[in-house]
Amino acid sequence: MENILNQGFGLALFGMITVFSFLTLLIIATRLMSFLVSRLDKEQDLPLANTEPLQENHPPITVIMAAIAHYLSRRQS
Amino acid sequence: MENILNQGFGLALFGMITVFSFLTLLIIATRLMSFLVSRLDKEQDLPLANTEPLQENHPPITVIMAAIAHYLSRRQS
Amino acid sequence: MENILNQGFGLALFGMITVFSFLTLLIIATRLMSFLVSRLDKEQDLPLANTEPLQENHPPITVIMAAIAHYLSRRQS
Amino acid sequence: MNQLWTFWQNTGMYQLSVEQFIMILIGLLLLYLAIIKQFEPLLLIPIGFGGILSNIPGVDIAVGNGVLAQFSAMGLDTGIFPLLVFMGIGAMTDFGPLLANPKTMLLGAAAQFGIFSTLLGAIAMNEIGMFDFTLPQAAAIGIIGGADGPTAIYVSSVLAPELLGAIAVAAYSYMALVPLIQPPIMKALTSQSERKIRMRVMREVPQTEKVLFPLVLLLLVALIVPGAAPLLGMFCFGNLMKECRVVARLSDTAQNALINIATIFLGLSVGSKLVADEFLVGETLGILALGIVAFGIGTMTGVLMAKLMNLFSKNKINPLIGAAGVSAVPMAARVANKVGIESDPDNFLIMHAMGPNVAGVIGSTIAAGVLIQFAAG
Amino acid sequence: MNQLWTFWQNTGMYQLSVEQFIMILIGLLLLYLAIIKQFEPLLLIPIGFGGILSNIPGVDIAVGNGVLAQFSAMGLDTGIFPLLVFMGIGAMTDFGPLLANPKTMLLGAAAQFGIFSTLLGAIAMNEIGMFDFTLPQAAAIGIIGGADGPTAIYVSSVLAPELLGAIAVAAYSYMALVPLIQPPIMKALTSQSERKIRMRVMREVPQTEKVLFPLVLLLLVALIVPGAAPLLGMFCFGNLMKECRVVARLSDTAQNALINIATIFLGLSVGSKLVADEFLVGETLGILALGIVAFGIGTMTGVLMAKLMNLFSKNKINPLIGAAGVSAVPMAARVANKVGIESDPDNFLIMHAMGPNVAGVIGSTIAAGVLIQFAAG
Amino acid sequence: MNQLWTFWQNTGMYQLSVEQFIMILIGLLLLYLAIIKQFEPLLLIPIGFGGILSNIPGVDIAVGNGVLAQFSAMGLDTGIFPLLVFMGIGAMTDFGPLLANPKTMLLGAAAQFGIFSTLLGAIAMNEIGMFDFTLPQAAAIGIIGGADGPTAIYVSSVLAPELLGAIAVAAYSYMALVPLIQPPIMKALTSQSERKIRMRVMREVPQTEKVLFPLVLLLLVALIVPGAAPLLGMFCFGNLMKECRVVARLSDTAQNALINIATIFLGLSVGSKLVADEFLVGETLGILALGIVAFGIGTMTGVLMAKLMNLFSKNKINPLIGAAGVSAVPMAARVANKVGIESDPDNFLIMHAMGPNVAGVIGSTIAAGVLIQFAAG
Ligand code: NA
Ligand code: NA
Ligand code: NA
Repeated sequence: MENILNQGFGLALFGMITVFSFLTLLIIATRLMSFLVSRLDKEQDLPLANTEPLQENHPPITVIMAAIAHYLSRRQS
Repeated sequence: MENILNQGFGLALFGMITVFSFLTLLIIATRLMSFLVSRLDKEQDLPLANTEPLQENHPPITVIMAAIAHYLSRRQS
Repeated sequence: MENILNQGFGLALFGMITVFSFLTLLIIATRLMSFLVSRLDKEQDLPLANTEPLQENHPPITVIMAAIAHYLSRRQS
Repeated sequence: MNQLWTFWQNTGMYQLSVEQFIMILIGLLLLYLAIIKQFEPLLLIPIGFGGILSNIPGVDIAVGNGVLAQFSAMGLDTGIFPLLVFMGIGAMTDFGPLLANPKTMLLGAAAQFGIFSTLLGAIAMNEIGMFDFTLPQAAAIGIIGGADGPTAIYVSSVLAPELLGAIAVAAYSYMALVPLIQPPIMKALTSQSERKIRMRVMREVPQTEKVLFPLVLLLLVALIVPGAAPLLGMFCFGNLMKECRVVARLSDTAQNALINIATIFLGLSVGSKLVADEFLVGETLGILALGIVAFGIGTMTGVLMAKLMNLFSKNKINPLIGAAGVSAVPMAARVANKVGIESDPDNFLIMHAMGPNVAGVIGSTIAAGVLIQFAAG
Repeated sequence: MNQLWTFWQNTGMYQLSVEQFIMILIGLLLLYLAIIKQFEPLLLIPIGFGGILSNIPGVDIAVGNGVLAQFSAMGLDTGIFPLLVFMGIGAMTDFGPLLANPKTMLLGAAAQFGIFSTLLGAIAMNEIGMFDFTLPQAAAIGIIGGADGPTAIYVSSVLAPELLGAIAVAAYSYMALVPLIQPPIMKALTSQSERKIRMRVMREVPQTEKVLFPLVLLLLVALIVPGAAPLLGMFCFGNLMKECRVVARLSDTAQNALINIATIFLGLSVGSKLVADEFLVGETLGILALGIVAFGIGTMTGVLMAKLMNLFSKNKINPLIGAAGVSAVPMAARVANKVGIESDPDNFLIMHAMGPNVAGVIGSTIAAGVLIQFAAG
Repeated sequence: MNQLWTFWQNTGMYQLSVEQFIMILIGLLLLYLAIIKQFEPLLLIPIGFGGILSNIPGVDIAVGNGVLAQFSAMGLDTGIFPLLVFMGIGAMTDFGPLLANPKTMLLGAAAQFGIFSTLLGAIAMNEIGMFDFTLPQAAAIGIIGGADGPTAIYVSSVLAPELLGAIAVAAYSYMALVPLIQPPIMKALTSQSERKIRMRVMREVPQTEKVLFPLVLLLLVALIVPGAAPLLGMFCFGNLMKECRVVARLSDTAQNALINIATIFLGLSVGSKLVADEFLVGETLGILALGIVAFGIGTMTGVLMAKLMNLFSKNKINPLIGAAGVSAVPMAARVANKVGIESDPDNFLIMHAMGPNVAGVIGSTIAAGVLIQFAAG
C-alpha cells in the first residue's frame, strides 16, 4: 500500500513536470520555427502549395544517395 | 432418413410458429409504442433532433451511478 | 555466379518475349473484339447501360442449370 | 528449349481443366446477367468476376494466401461482410410504411413459408434418393426463400459454407427474376376485383416512432429469438443511426463508403467459393431448382395470407401486396405496384407494399435465427 | 412438447439475468443521452447500442466469434481504431490559434493536473479501503481527466482493458457535461473584471508554419516522450495531410469515410466491453466519481494558470480560456466563449480559447505517453 | 533522482542512434520532396511520415505490436493494399485511346526492356563484386523500371520484402522525376521532323468495347501468364466496374474512399520498412542507381520501338509517345505532349500518348507475372 502511494506521487509529480517541460520546449520550438519562417518568407516566397510541380536540375533524390554514401563511408572508416 | 424427415418437419412447423408469434408480438409492441408516443406527443413536444444540445441541472449520468449503486447494494444484502 | 548470370539472361530474354507475345496477342484479340462489336452493333443496338432492367421469358439462369446438367451427364457417361 | 517447356507448363492454357473452363463461362454468364440484364449487378458483378478469378489455373487467388482467399477468411467465414452490408441496408430502410400499418407484418410472416417448405423440399429430395443433404444444408438452402441476400449468405456461412456459392448465386439470381416469377402466381391467386382494392391513405408516422422502432424490434428479438440478434442487431443499428438524426455522418458512411466497400469484398469473397469441385455438382442443380420453388411458395403464401386477413378485417388489404412479403426489397414492392396498375391504372400500391416488403426482411432474419439456433450441426 | 421446452430454454426471456437486464437498461440510457440530450452521439450511440447487443443472452456477440468480439480484437485490443479516429481528428484540427499565441500552450499543460490528481485520487480510494486499484488502473482512470476520448480509450486498452468500458463511458459522458461542470468553477475562480479582459487580435499564421508545426511537434515527442509517439504521431500525420494541401483526397478521406468507419467500429467495440461482470462493479462507481473530479480539477488548474501567467505578462490573458485547456474540443472552447459573453456581450473568446483547447489535446497525449511508459505493469 | 535517470534513459534523445537520426532526416527529405517539389505526394507523404515514425527510438511502432507493424502485416505482407490501390487505378483508367489505336500496345511492350535490363544490371553489379543480389532481389529491383508504384510494391513484397523500402522510394521518386529524366533521351533519339509528326484523329470507341476489353485482357492473362492474374485481375475488375455503368456506387467508392484508405495504409506500411538496418546499406545506393537506369532504358526502347514501327507502317506514329510506354501514368503522357509542343505548338499528343501509357501498365504487370512465376526463390 505504501508502495503504490509512493509510486503514484512520483508518477504524478514527474508526469506534470514532463508535461510542463514538454509544452515549454514546444513553445520555444514553435517560436523559433515561426521566427525562421518569417525571416525566410521575407527573403523568398516559399513555393508551398503551388499546383504546378517544380523541377530542378539537381533532383533532391541525389541527397538521399549522398547521405547514405556518406554514412556508409564513415562507418567503414 | 426417418430421422432427418422428422427433424425437418419439426423445424419447419416450429419455425413458422416462431416467425408468426414473433411478428404478432411485434405488431402488438409497435401499436403499444405508437400509442404511447401519440399520448406523449400530445402532452409535450419531444425534443428529438434539435440541433442545440439540452442540458439540465440533474445530469442523467447520475442515473447510471444510482442504478449500479442500487444493484450492488441489493446484491450485498 | 555463372549460374545467376545465366538465369538472369534467360529470364530477361524470356520475359521480353512473353511481354511482346502477350501484347501482340492482345492487339489481335482487341482488334477481333472491336470487329465483332462493330458488326454486332450494326445488326442490333446493344442494350448496354439502359437503366430499365430487361426481362425475358427464358431467364438465362436456366443456362447455368443446363450447363451443369450437361457437364454432369457427360462426366457420368 | 527446356525453359520454353517450363513456360508452356506454367501457362493457363496448359493447366486449364474442363471444370475450370465451365466455371469461367459461368462467371461470364453472371457478368452478362448483371451488366446486360441488370440482375442485381451490385453483387453479381463482384461475384461473377471473383468466380472467374478463382478458376484461373496455376495461381493462388481463391486458395492459400491468394487475395480472394484472404478476403473470404477475413469477412465471409466470420460473417462480418454480410453483417456490414445488412447494417448499411438498415441505414437505408424506412420503416414508416410498416409503422403506419403494422398488421401488414403478418404478410411478411406468411411469406416465410417459402423458407420452411424449401427446407422440406430439400429433405424430400433426399427421400427420393437424389441427394443427401444434411439438416443444416437443407436449412441453408431454405433460406434462399427469404429473398434477402446478406441473410442468405450469413446463414450459409454458418450452416453450410460448402454450399455458399450456389446459394448466393441462386438467391441473387432469383431476386432479380422476381418480376418474372411473381406476376403469374399473383394473378392466378387473385380475382380482378381483389387486385383493384384501394387501400386507405397512410397516416404520417412521427419521427419518434421511427427512432423507437429499431429498439423495440431489437429488444423483442433479444427476448425471443436471440439467434437472430447478430443479423437484426446490425440492421437495427443502421436504422437507428439513420432515424435518430444526430449522427448523420455515420449514417451517410454506413449507407455509402462502408456498405460499398463491404459489398465489393463480399462479392469477391462469394466469388471465391465458385470453384469447380464445390459448384459443379448435382447439388447445385437441386439448389437452383429448390430456390425457384422457394420464391414461388413465398409469393403464394404472402398473397393467401392477405386474402385470409381480409376475411376478418374491415379495412381490406389489396392481396397483391402480400407478394411483397418475400422481401427482395424493393423489387417485390415494385412488382406489386406494377401488377396493381395493370388492373387499375390509378391505384398506386408501392407505399402499401413497402410495409410487407420490409416486414419480409424482419421475417427472414427471425427464420434465420431459428435455423441457426436449431439446425446447426 | 419437448421442442417447445427447448425453444423456451433458448429464448432470451429464459436466459436473461438481472445483471444483463440492468446493462441493457444502461445501454438504453446511453442511447437516450446521445439522442435526446445529444451527449457525444457519434460515440455514445455505437457504444450504447453495442452495450445492448453485448448483453443479449444465448448468443455470442461480444464474446467468442461474435461480430463485436471480432471488431474488438481487430481494432480495440490493438489500438488501431482509436489511432485512426485520432488521425482523423488531427486532419480536422487547426493549430492556427495556437501558433498565433504559443504561450497559451501552458494552459493546456496546467489543465493536465486533472489527470494526475485523479490518479492520486484513485490511489487514495485504495488507502481508505474502498477499492484496490493497481497503478496501471489508477493511471487509466486518471486519463479521463484528459477529456479526450480516443486518448482515454487508447490508454485504457494498454493499461487496464478491464476498465475500458467504464472509462470510455465516463470520458464521453463528462465531455458532454462540460457546459454544466465548468461554468460554476470558472466563475468561482475569476472576478468580473478578469472575465471582461479583452485579448489582442491574433496575427494571421502563414501556411508554412502550419505545415511545419506537426513535424516540429512530432520530432519533439520523438526526442522527449517516445511513449506518446503512436498517439501524437497519428494525430500529426492527419494534421500534416490537411495542412500540406497536396493530398486533399487523403485528407478528405481521413476526415470523413475513414474516421466514420473507425468511429462505428470503435464505438461498437467499446460497447462490447459493457458486459455485466466488468461494468456492474463498485469500481465503476469509483471511476465515474473520480472522472467528474478530474474534469473539475483540470478546469480549475487551467484557470489558475492563466491568472498566474497574468502576473508576469503585460498581454493579459482572459482566464476563462484556461478552462479550455482540458480539451473536450471544441465544447470547452465554446463554454469559455459563452461564459465570457455573459460578462461582456461583445467579447468573443472562441478563437483565443481554441489555442489552449488544442494544446490540451497535446498535453493529454504527453501525459498518456508518460503513463504508458512508466505505469505499465 | 533515480526516476529522473530512468526518465532520461527513456527519452528519445538518450536512445537515438546515428542510423535512426539519418533515417529521420531521409523521412523529412521525402516529405520535402512530396510537399514542396510535389513528388508523388499521395504516396511519399505517408511513406516519409511512416519512415519518421518507424525510427523513433524506445517505442514499438514499426515492429512488434506497433500500429505500423500491424498495418504492414495486414496489407503489405499479404499484398492486399497494393492490389486495392491497383483496383482503384483500374477504376480510374480509360482504355479508350488504347482501343482506338491498339498497335500502340507494342510501345508499352518495348518500354518493359527497362525492367529486364535493370534485372541484368543488378546481376552485373554482382559480377563486378559490388553487391550480392539474389535472382529474386534482382527481379524486384528490375520492376522499378515498370514505373508503376503498386506493381513495384506488390512484386517486392513477394520476391524481396527486405528491399521493399528502397524499391518503393526509388519507384515513386523516379516516377516524379520523369519530366527531368525523359526529355533529354527523347530529344537525343528523335529528329525535329519526327517530333513534328501529327497523328490521325482517333476513332470514337463504343462503350461495348470498353466493357469487353477488361474481360478480354483478363482471359488472355489467365491463359498465358496466370502469375499476373492477381494484379491484372484486380485492375480489370476496377475497370469493369467503371465501364459497365451499372454499379456506379461501387466504382465511385473504389476510386475514392477505398483507394484513399488503402493508399494511407499502404504508404504508412511502406514507411515501416524504412528502418535503418534495411535501408542504410550499400544495396540501397545500388537500387537507386539502377532505378534511374531502368527509367532511362525504358524511355529509350519505347521511342526506338515507335521508330521501328514507322518503318513498316503507313500511319506514322510520333515517336515521342513511345516514351509514354514506361507507364508513370499520366506523367509520362504529359511529358510526351510537352516535348511535342516544343517542336510544334499545335500538335497535341496527349491523347495519343495515353494509349502506350496504359499499355505500359499492362506490360509491367505481365513482366511482373513472369518474374513472380519464374524468379521466386
Ligand atoms: Na424475406
Ligand atoms: Na486534455
Ligand atoms: Na510500365
